[in-house]
Amino acid sequence: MIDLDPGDDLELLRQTARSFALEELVPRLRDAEADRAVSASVRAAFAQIGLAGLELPESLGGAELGPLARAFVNEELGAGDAGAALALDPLGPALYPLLELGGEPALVEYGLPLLEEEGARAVLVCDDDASLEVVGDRLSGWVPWVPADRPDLVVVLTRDGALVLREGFESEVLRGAGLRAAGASALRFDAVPVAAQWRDTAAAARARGRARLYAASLLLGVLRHGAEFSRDYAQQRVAFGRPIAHHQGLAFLITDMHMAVEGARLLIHEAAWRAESAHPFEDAAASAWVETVSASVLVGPACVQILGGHGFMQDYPMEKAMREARALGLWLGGADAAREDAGRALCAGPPPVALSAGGIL
Amino acid sequence: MIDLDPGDDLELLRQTARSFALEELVPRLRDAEADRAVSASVRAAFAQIGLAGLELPESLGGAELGPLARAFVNEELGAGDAGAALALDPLGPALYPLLELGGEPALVEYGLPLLEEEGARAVLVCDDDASLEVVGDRLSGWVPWVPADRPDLVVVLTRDGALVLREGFESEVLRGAGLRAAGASALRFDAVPVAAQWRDTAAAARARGRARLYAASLLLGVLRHGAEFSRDYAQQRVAFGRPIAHHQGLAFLITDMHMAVEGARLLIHEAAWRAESAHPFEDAAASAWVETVSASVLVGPACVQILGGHGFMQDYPMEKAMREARALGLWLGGADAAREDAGRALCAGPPPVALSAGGIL
Amino acid sequence: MDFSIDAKLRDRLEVERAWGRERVRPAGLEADRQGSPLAQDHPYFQDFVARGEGRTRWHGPGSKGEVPPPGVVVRALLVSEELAYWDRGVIVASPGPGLPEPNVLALGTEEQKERFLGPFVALDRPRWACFAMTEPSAGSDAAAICTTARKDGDHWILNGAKCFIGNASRADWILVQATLDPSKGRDAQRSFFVEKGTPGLGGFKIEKKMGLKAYESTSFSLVDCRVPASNLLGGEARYERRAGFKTAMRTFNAGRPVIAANAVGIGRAALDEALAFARNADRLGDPRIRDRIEALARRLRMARLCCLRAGWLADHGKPNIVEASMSKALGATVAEEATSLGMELLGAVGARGDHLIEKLYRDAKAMDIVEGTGQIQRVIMARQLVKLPRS
Amino acid sequence: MDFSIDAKLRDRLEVERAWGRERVRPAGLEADRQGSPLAQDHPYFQDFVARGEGRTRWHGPGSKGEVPPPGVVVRALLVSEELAYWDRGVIVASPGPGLPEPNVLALGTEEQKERFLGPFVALDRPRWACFAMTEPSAGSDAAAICTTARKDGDHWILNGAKCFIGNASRADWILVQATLDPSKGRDAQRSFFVEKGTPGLGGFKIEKKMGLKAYESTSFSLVDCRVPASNLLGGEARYERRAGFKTAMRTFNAGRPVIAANAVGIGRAALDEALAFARNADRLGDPRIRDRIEALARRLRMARLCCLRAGWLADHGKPNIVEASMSKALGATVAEEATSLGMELLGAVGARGDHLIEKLYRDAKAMDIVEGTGQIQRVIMARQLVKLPRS
Repeated sequence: MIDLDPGDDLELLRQTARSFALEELVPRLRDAEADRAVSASVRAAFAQIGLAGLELPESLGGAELGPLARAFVNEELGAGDAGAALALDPLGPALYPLLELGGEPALVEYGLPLLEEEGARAVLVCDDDASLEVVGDRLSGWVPWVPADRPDLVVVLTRDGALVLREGFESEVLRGAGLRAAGASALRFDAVPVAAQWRDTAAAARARGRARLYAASLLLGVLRHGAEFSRDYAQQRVAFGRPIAHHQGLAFLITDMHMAVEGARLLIHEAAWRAESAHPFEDAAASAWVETVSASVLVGPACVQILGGHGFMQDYPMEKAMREARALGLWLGGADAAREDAGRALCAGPPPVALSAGGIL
Repeated sequence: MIDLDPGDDLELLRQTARSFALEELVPRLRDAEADRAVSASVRAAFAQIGLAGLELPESLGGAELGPLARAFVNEELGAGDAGAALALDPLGPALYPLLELGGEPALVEYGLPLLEEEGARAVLVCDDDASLEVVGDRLSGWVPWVPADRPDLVVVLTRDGALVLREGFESEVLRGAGLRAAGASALRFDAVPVAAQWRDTAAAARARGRARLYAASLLLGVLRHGAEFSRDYAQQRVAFGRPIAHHQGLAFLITDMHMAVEGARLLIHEAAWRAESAHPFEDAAASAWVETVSASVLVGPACVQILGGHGFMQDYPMEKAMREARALGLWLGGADAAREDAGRALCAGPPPVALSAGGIL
Repeated sequence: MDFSIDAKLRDRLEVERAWGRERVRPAGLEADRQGSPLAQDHPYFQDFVARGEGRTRWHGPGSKGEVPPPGVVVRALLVSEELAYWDRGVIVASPGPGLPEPNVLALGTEEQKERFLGPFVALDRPRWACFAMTEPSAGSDAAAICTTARKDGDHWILNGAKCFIGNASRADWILVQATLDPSKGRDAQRSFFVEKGTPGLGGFKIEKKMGLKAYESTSFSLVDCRVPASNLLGGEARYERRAGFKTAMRTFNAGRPVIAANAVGIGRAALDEALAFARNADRLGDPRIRDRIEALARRLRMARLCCLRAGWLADHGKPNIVEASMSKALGATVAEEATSLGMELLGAVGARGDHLIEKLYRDAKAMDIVEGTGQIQRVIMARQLVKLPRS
Repeated sequence: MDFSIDAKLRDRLEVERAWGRERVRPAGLEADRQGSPLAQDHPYFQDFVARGEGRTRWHGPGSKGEVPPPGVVVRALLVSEELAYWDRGVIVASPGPGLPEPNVLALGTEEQKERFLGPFVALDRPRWACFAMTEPSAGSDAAAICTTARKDGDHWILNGAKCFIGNASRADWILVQATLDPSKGRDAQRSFFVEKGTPGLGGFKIEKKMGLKAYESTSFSLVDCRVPASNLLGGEARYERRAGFKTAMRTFNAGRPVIAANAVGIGRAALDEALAFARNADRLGDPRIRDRIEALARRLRMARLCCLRAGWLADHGKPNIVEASMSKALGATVAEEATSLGMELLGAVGARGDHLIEKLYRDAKAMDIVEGTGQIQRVIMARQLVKLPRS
C-alpha cells in the first residue's frame, strides 16, 4: 500500500550524497567548469563513500542498488554540480544497455575496464540525436554532442537494440552550452567496427527508460538547487522596504518553482519505483523526463531572474544552473522523443491514469 | 507610416456600437440567453443605428465598411453579448464567401432575401468542422454545430471554394455550450441540392481570413468584458483588509489578463488593416485568431476565479463569459485549423517577422 | 517507498466504479439537463441510503466515531477521486451528516452528538446536514464573517446572511458559523446548530450555477433567529476553558486534498472522454493530439501523486500544509487544463452543449474556487516557504 | 490606422541590416568566443565612428540636440530592433554619449553640455560615456541607492560602489547617481559627472556574464572621490528652484520600449535560425515544429506591435506607462520563449555551445532583467490598472 517514506537505507544514501555534493562539488563549481574535469581529490572522495558502484551488480563489486537509489543520488549530485556528477560516473547511463541487453558478460567485457582507468568515460548515444547507419558490422554517422571530451566507449541505443563501439571514432571537442565539467564533444563514425550488438526491443525500451530517469533525476537536482538558492536569496535581499520574497508576486513565483520541482520529483520517484518493482515503467519514465524538462523551462530562467543582475553574472551560480538545466534537457533525445514515446503508448493502451485493476498506480 | 490612431470615423463607430451594447444588450443578457433570441425592440434599435449593413456594398444599401470597422464593432458587441451579436447579424461571416467568391450577384441572390426577413440567419460552415461530401450538385454530410437555431441559408467554405445551400437540410436544435442567444443546432445534409458553387482557392482563403477576424474580434470583446468586469470587482471586493486587487498576486493576474486582451487586439487590428489595405492578410488573420483563442484560455477561467463563488453563479455574468469564450473559440475550425494554416504558410515563406522589404509590418 | 494499492482498496474501487457508472453519472447528467438540483425524493438518494451510505461515523453514547484505520486518508482520497470521476456534483448532493460531522465529533458535547448525529445512525430516510461559513462578502477571508450571535438569556440570537451553502434548504440542521464580535476575528467565532424550521431561518434561494448543478448551493438569512443555548457547538464550558489560550497551529489539512482528488477525478473523466473521442474520430495519428493526451495524462498523474502525498502525510500525523495546498492548486489547474483542452479537441462538438466534456468544463472550475483559489493556496504555501507575513 | 513603414525607414533598415550582417554579428560572435568585451581599439569601433555614429545630438552652444522629427521614437525602435537582431551586446558596447545623453541634454547647464558632450561632436576617436545608477544592493529599487555625495567647499565628495555599469571602465566620464541623504529617497538624489582618472574612482572589475559579453558590465567604487561643484548635473541653482516642488509624475517612458525592441530583435534572430535549422534538417513536415514556429512568429509579431504602440504613444506625447511596461514584459518573455524553444528544436546541437541560438539563449535573459524584471513591470502596470498602492 502507498508509502512515501523512503526508509532508512535510501535516507542514509541521500544524506551521504548530499554531504558529498555540498562538501566536494559545490566549492569547486567554477574550477571544474574551467578545467572540464573534476579533480583527483574529488574522485578519491567519491570512491571512498562508495557511490561509484551504485548500480553495479554485487558480483562485480557494486552495491547493486536500483532506480530509486539512483534517483536519490542523482538529485543530490545534480544539486551540487551536474557536470561533475557525469564526470564522476564512468559508465553513466551507458550502463543500462550493457546490463539490459548484454547482461553481466557485456558489463565485464566493455564496462569494467573503464572503471579501472582514471577518468575514462563511456557515453550513451540515443538514435534520436544522431544520424547513424550500420552496414554489416560497421557503423557510420555523426553525433552532434555527448557530454564528455573524447569518450573511451560509445554505447548506441536504438529502438530495437544496442551496440558498442570501442575504437575508431573521432571526437571533436566542443565548448558545450553547459555541463562543462563533464566535457563535450561531437563524434564522427566512419565505418567504425561494431564491437558488440544486441537486438531486443523490450530491453532497449527498458534501457531507455532507465536512462531517462538517470537524466531526469540529475536535472531535478539542478532545478532544486536553482529554486532553493534563489528562494534563500529572495529572503535576504531587501527592496522596497522588505525582503523581495515578501512581495506577493515574487512569493508566488517562488511557490510555483517549488511546485514544479516537487511535482517532477513525484513522477520520477513513482517511475523509479515501478522500474524497481518490475512493473511496466517505460512510459512513466518518459513522462517523468518530459515533466522535468518542462519544469526546467520555468525554473532555469526564473532562478536567474530572482537574482536580477547578480543572476546574470558568474559570481553567483544561477547562470550556470540555467545553462546546465537547458543542456541537460537536450540530452538523450530530449523531451520531444520522450513525449512521442509516451504519447504513442498512452494512445495505444487502456485509459492512461485510471486506478487500474492491475493494482498499481 | 505607422499610426495607431483609429481616426474619427472608426472612433465614432466604436462609440455607437459601445452605447448600443451597453444600453440594449447588457441589460437583457440572461433574457436573450433564455429566449435563444434577441427581442424585436433590440433588433429595431440595431437597425436604427445603421450597424446592420456595416460591410454590405453601398450599391446594396450598406455602409461598405471594411475589416477594421468590423473588428471595432464586433469587439463592442462581443463585450455586450456575443450571442446576441450573432443573432443580430443575419449573414454573419457567411457574407465573406458570398462576396469574395460570388460577388455582388451572389449577395443579391442569396444574401439579401435574408435581410428582409425578420430573424432569418445564414451560417458559415468551414470544412474543418464538418464531414461533407459533394456528389454532382448534391451535398451530403453532417455539421456538429452552428450557432443558430434552424438556419435559413448555409454557406460552406472549403479550401478551394464555396457553395450555398438554400433548402433541404435538417436542423437539430441543441442546447449549446454558450452563445445561446444566437441559438444552436446541428445540420444534416442528405444529398441536398447545391444552389451555387464557386472554385477559387485564393478567394476562399480571403473569405476564411475575414471570417476568422470576425470571430476573433467578437471573442476579443468577450475577453475584454471578462477582464474589465473582474478587474472592477476586484477593486471593490475587500478581503484580508484591502481590495483584493491590491494583493500583488491577484494584481499580477489582472495585469496578465489585460496584456492578453491588448496583445490579441493589436494582432487583430494589424491583420484587419492588412485586409483593408489589400495586403496579404490571411496568415496574420489566422495567427490573430489563434492568439485570441489562447488568450481566452487564460481570461475565461480567470475572470470567474476572481469573483470566487460569485463567478460560478448566474447572478453575475462571468460564468457566461467563460462559456461564451470557450464556445466561440471552437467556431470556424477553432484555433487548430488556423494554427495549421498559419504554420504551413510561415514555414513555406521567407522569414516570418522580418521588417520586410515589402515595406509593411 | 511503495506506490501500489492493496487488494482491499482495489476491490472497493471496483465497487465504487460500478456504482458510479450505473447511478452517479446518470444522476449527474439528469441534474445538469434539468438545470437544477436532484429533488430530495430522487431515487438515487433512496438507493444511496439503502446501500448503507449517508450514515454517521458516530455509534452511540461514548463513541467518538469509528477509529480511523491506518491509511484512511489516502484510501478516502482514492475513493473520492473515483466517485468524482463519475459526478462530483452528485457526490456533494448525497445525504449524510457531511461537512459538519468532523467538527461535531471533535467538539460536540455528548448531548449534541446524540441529538444531531443520532438520526444519522439508522436512517429512516435520506437526511442531510450542512455547515454554513461563507457569506456574500466573506469567502476566502473567513475571519471577516459578520453573522452575529448575541446571548439572550438561555438562547442565542443569530442575525446574518450565508451563501453558497451546499444542501442548506434540505438539511435537518445547519451548523452556522457566527461571531460574537466581528472586530475580533476568528477567536470570537462560534458554531451553532440551527434546526430546520427554526423561526427566523429563511429566505432560501437556490443559486443557478454554471456547473455542478446536482447539488444545491443555497443562500439564506438568519433574522433574529433564536436557538437554545445548548445549540452552541461544544457548549459554553468549552470556550471558558479555552479562554486565554490560542488554539494550536494546525499543521495538517484534510479538506484541500479531497478537493484535489475530486479535481483529478474530473480531469481523468475529461481525459478518457477526449481519448475516446479522438480514437473514434481516428485522430490519434496526429502528433498534436498525442502530445495533448500525453500532457494531460502526465499532469493528472502528477496531481494525483501530490494529492496522495498530502493524504499520506496526514495519515502519518506529519505536517502537510504546503503539500495540501499544492495538491489543491495543482489539481484544480490540471482539471481545468484537461477539460478546456478536451473542449478544444472536440472542436465544434464541444460547442453543442451535449457532450460530457462540456459539462466537465463547467464543473471543473468550481474546484479552483472551493476551499480557496489557487491564489489563496499560494499565499498559504508562501507563508511556509518564505515566511510571507500575514499582511 | 496605418501599420506600414515608409520608404525612408525601409531604406534605413536595409542599410542597418547590411551593417548588422557584415560587422555587428561577427563582432558579437568574436566577443562571445573570447568570453570578454571587445577591446577599445577593436576595428569595429573605429569603423563605427567612421560611419558617422557615436556622436552627440547636441550641436554646440544653445542647441538642445536635434529637434526630434515626428515619429522619431517608432523609427528608433525599429532600427534598434534590427540592430539587436544582429547583436545586442555589440550595440550596447558601441561608442557614444549613450545612456546619460538625454539627461545631460534635458538637465545639464550649457557649460556642462559644452564640456561633456562637446568631445562627442566631432569625434577624434571612439569615446564612451556612461550612467551609473545600480548598486550591489539596489537594483530595481532605485530609491535605495546609498552612494553618498557630501558637499565640501566647492567640491562634492562621493563615496559608494556601483555595479553592472555598461562601458564604465572605458568611459571618458561617468554620470554617477548619488544621494545627499539615503533616508530621503529619490528627492535627495543627484547626478554627478565623474571624469576618468579622478582620484578615488577605481576598483574597476569587469564582470563575467552569462551572455551579452561584447560590452563590459563593470563594478567600481568611489572612495572620497572629489569632483568640482560644477559637476553636479544641472547645477545647484536648479535644485534650489525645485525645492518644495514634486517633480511632475512622468506619464511616458522611452527606455522600456527600447529593451522590448531589442528583445524582439533577439527573438527574431532565434526564430530565423530555428526555422533555417528545421528546414535544413527537413523537419518542417512535423506539425509540432510548425506549431512552434507559428507560436513564435505570432508572439514576436505581437510583442513588436506592443513595442511600437508604446513608442507611437510617446511620439504623440500620450501617456504610455502601461504600454511601455507591457512591451517590456512581453518582449522579454517572448525573447526567452523563442531562444529556449529554439534550443529545444536544435536538440543535441543546442548543447554543443557553438550555435547562434545557444548564444541568443544566454543573451536573451538579460532583456528580462535590465530596466526591471517582468515582476517590476507588472507592479508598474498594476499601479495604473488597479491603483496598486506603493508597497
